[in-house]
Amino acid sequence: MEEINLVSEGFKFMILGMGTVFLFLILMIFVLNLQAKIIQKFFPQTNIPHKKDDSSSKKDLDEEKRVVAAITGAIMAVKKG
Amino acid sequence: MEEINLVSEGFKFMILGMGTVFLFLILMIFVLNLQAKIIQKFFPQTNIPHKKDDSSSKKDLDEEKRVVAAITGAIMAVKKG
Amino acid sequence: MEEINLVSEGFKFMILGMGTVFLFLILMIFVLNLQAKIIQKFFPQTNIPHKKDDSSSKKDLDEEKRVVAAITGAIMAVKKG
Amino acid sequence: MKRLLLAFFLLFGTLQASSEPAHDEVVTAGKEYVSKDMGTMVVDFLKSTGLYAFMTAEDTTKMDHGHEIEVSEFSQGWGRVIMILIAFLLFYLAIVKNFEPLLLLPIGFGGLLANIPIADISGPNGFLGILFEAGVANGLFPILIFMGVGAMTDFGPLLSNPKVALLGGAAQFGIFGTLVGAVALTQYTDMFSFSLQQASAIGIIGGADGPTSIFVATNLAPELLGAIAVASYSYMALVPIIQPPIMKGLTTEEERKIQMKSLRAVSKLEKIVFPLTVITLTLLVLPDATPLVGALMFGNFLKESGVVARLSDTLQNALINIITIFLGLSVGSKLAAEKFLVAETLGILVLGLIAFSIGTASGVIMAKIMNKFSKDKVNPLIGSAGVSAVPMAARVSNKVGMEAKPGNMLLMHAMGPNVAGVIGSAVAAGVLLSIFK
Amino acid sequence: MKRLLLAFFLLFGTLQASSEPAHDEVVTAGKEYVSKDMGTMVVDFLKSTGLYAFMTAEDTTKMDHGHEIEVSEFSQGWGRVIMILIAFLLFYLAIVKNFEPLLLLPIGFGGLLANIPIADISGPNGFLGILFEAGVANGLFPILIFMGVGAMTDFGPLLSNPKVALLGGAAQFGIFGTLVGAVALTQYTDMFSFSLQQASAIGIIGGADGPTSIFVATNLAPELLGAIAVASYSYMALVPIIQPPIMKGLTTEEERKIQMKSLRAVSKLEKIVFPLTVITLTLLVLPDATPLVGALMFGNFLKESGVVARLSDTLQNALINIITIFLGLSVGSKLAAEKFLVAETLGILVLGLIAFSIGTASGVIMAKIMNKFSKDKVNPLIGSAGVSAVPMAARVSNKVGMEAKPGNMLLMHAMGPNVAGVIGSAVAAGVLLSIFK
Amino acid sequence: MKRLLLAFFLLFGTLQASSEPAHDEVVTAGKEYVSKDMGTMVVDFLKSTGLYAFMTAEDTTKMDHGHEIEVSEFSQGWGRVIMILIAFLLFYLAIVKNFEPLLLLPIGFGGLLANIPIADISGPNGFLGILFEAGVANGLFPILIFMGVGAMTDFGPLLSNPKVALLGGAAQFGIFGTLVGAVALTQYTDMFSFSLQQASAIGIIGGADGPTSIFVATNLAPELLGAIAVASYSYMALVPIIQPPIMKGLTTEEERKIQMKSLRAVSKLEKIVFPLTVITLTLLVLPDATPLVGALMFGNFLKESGVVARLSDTLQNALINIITIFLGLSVGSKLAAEKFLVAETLGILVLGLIAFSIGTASGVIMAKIMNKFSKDKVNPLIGSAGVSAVPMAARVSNKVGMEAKPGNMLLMHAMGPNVAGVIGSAVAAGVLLSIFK
Ligand code: NA
Ligand code: NA
Ligand code: NA
Repeated sequence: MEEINLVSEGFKFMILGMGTVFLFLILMIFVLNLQAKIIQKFFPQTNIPHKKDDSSSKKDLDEEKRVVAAITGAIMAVKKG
Repeated sequence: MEEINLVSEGFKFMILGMGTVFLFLILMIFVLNLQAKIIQKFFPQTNIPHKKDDSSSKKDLDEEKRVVAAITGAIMAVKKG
Repeated sequence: MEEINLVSEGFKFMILGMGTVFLFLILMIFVLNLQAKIIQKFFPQTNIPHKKDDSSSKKDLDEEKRVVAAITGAIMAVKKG
Repeated sequence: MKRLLLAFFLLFGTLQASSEPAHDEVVTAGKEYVSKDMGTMVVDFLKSTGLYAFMTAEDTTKMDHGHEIEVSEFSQGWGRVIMILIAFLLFYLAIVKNFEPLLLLPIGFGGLLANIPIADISGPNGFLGILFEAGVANGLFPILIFMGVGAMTDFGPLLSNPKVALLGGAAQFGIFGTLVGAVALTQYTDMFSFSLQQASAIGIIGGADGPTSIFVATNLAPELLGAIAVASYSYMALVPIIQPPIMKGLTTEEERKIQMKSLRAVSKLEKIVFPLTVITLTLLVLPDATPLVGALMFGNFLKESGVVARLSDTLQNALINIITIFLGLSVGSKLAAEKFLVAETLGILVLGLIAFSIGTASGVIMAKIMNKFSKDKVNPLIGSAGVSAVPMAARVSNKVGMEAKPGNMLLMHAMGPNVAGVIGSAVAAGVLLSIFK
Repeated sequence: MKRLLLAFFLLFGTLQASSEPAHDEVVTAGKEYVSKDMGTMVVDFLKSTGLYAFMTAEDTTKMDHGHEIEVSEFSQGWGRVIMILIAFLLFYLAIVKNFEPLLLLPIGFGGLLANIPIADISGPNGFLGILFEAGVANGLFPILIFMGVGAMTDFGPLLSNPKVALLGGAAQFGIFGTLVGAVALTQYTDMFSFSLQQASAIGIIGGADGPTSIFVATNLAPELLGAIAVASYSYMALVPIIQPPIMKGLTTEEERKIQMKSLRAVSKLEKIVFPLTVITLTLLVLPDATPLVGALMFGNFLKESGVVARLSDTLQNALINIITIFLGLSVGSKLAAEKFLVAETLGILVLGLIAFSIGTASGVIMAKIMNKFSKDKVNPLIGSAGVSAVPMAARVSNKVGMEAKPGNMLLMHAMGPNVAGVIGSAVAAGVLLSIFK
Repeated sequence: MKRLLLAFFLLFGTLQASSEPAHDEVVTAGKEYVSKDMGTMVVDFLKSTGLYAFMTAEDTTKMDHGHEIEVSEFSQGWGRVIMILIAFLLFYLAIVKNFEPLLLLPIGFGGLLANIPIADISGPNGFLGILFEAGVANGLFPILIFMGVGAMTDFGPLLSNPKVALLGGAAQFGIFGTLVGAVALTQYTDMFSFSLQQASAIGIIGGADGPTSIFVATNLAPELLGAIAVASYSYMALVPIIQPPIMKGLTTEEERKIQMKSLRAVSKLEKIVFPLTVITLTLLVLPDATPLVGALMFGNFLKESGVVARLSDTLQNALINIITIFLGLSVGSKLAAEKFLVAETLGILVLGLIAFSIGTASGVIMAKIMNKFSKDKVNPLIGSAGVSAVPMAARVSNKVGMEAKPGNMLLMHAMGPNVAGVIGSAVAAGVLLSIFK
């Protein structure tokens, strides 16, 4: 490594690196904008019918939340009634 | 592998394989029927006293369920009363 | 191992081992007592402000407990009222 | 904060003198760095883009486990593009059509990553390669999955009516029929050239058990692992489409309406003893099946014992999920273009479909044969569940049965052959592994 | 669906031409297949059954880590049968008697699988062997278990009344008493021949800590690992039966009725600092104990810090459960007949029982000695908890105390020596590891 | 119970005769034991204490990966003491100041254990060393963490307003500015001597992504891993202190009050497609970044697909927690005195701070530049979030914005550059890895 000018190497890395980062992100911005337009045009309000998998723990929690919600509702009803 | 008749080998595998599968399952059927008879005769309605282990998360959930059940019961009582 | 008197070796291990165990625990007792005094003197009733991390599952459970507690309270109120 | 940093700096300031300059001896890893002018650097960088790699693909050779293998231009260029599109297709099927997403998403993503040029993520130093070596090459991951499957399976319906195990046995004809088909293709056509080991691994697709397929393929035909795994999981997902026409074609309206007598209650003790009974039989009859059957029964035993709920819970959740991710990604890493885009894959896909169809048909026919000899009639629609594909095949039996006679719930009856099919496939796998040992 | 499949087929149809037949170069793994006639095939298959293997067991030799070792007919035949029955016995104890099921079920199942002939599941390519190498041979699994134990342990009772740590110290006499007993048996009888390393590993059973026992046995006497682990967990489970007679025999009715003054509240800060204090002492006094003590204190520190609940939670659940399964199965794999059904095992079981008894007695006697010198009287019944076996031994202290004086809750008082016993055993283990290093 | 034990004893009693004394052949592991008199034994034991080791530290050499390296007296004695105190400091910062406790606690504890004399816990047979080899040396753990991060990240704000990705790009100036700074220090001063690889690894601290830093450091400058990881996580924790002055210094009161127009709703499909878009761009432009970006996008894809909630859940909890513990401990094991207490560490800490500052400033300035060319004004305060440090930097943007104009919620706007910063850093990492490949 004796004859390398480290600082000028460092600047080369900077140019290459920042160039790539910006190139990448600008490309990404362009594609994301395009993608958004396509999706909004051809798949407006897409609601892909993805059935939830049977993650039991999740389900239990969700069920419990529903139960809790139901109870809260019930109490409200009781209170008002 | 030059001189092997692959298809006849395949059929040998089929005979051996299906033979074993059926032998195994028939044995299993026999043993399971026997086992059912023995258990029903000597250990009718067995309720092995297995104490649940202290899986904390499980317990928490179970406890919560009990709480929720208790609340539901309470509401019912309130409503009726 | 021919010439070693195993039993006398065993007793040496016992002396060294129990000596170390007691030395360690006595040191520990001493340090713990000292530590207790220092902490009680300089950090009485310390409540280090440790913000809980965002362990979602934990939080969910906790929140649910609070909800359940709230509901129970509500029912009590309804019942009494 | 400032004071802290100050203290830090002071500390190191004083170190300056005392500490020997450790860096002198440090030889940094990597290769030696050679300076280049900016132009060369940019050009070199452009040459390291994926786009360039795609465009300049050419025939070459690479080292694979010490062998030099040829890698065609096609498999470096368009081949990769096609494979990435196939990965996207798997995503579509998994998400929109809900085809076994738990495995097809990781497998598909593994395939996507494996086909990225230059990065060599499925190579020995890439993370897919590392995961593969850690758990697929040695058969560990499928075994761990089987433990989780065991902990999730209720063998009650089988215990309640053991004779339906025969249906789970008959369905294994799919495995051996396909095996014969594969070697027949080799012997009588020039299109394919499968060895007996390869034919066996392909046949196991008919067993409709992912972990069993992967375990056998890893042992007998690792070069076909990607195609076999994809075929296996895809067809399992296709069960609701593949099976009904066959089931209807082989049964009369009358037969489909058969109402089976309700299942007897099974005691807790029977369920606890069951895994021990099965493992004992397996060790007596076919020790070579004991890794698979043993893992399945271990999981089931932990579950049914009722005293280690926290372990059973972990097998069914944290562990099986982690391993599913690792297994899926690793298996997907074998979807590299040079291995997947070969004529054999087409053969495997066709043969896999045949395997499923034969298995389905055999199960149904077996049920009809049993009805000739028994007074307790079996609805032949539950025979198709013998291929396993738990619990989808059982649900299909139920659905087709309900079409014939609304209200005739066959689900629990079909679960018997369904879980017996898992055992049957593991036994068949054991026979094949034993033959080639 | 049809269109999809069609597209697939077309795609591969066109590939047909372009892709070189990759299979030509593929050399399938396994050995070369030799064709046999159906009769030979069936006979060979019958010879590969477990039943045949049991019936034709004979004296032979096998390679074990490069050494050729003799394997007797007995250990290939009836030995395996006995071991499988012992596995079933462990299941019975775990499920019906509730003896440490979290470990005895996996250990028992590992033992069952390890004794299956032909399959060699505990061999280098079997999944038990792979798990063993991955985490037991290098000591990793016991360390990870200890992290979980640390995260589950509340050292508050010890902090509240540190002097009871002496009881946890005295109970370690069980370890060294047994060590002496083991070498005495070697020197004065012809029945056993334990080396000092083996005697030390056996003694650690008296520490009543599974992970510590396994860690030490792996280091000092791997050949005894199976027997030591089984003895260790079995006796821990037997604590409620072994300890009470000894406790009652060594104490007067008066002593058992001693009511201890209530424990002071311990501040959060004391609990946070505690693991750091212990690890600091350990590194100053006995660095060789720092892997075990460090892992324990790491888990405890994560718990008490209060800022990483999700990590502490994972240590206590997902991680410890996964490792418990892996550790149990791996340790069980050392229950092969040729290693377990030897006279030493009998010795280990007897010595383990003695170790527990000496430990219990020493704890109780130490409490009586402390009462001679201190005005704050200690109920000697909490001395027995010093053997650790957390939290069972503390519960036994409480129960025996309640019998003598209903309403005299000793549980929290007994937790002090109980958790000190864990540290004490780890220190004792460190001394022994240090001696043989 | 008694009967059981009796049966056991009888069983083994009968074995006595039949079983060959297996122990004769057993050669116990460890070294041969040499008897010593009690005095020698105690002295030897005292020599094995940590206290003795501290007091008798001297210059010596040890083997490290086949090289003999010098280890100074200082790094064996006071160096260890200082490192242990630094570990305690990290605990203080993590617990009391709440600095990234999820990583600083395990890292600190790893550092504590690694500096214990004699035990060599971070050596090849210690558990830290084993964990390090299992997952850090090969880059696996950071990749798995990234999968979890992906599954926890919502890229919605970025999809809603993609142009803010430029802010996440500009912030990467911190990386390259620091890189230049590090080599400038080498070239123009005698204090430091960083190679280009080391300078690159140090620069990545400015990326403010722990896993990326660790991944790059492992590849380019493993000898600096400890210092880089500590600097990386410490400064991430310091974001709320480092950033505000810079943000305020570079913006006018007017600019800080800019209200951005509300984000449009993003459809589910856009979120599902996003990870595939990003991975596709990465493979076309910069394959060397695909391991990092791929892992991140895999996690995100599993999450957004909505069909594998159980896998996404496991990535976000059990798996990431386990790996966080392992990674933290392993990385901490590189905090050995001889590696950390060198002048370079001071340089790394200073340069890391500079990296963060440059990144913050660049993000803010970029926002001001964008405002010159666009009518939809961007509040420059969200520019600082481009360094990533998700989600802390975004919260800082929000907080400083609220100070200028109460009610001006910038949080969601700042999440855009925040997550873009993660991608930007991974791309920068890919460029550096590509240069040295
Ligand atoms: Na099957
Ligand atoms: Na103990
Ligand atoms: Na970043």
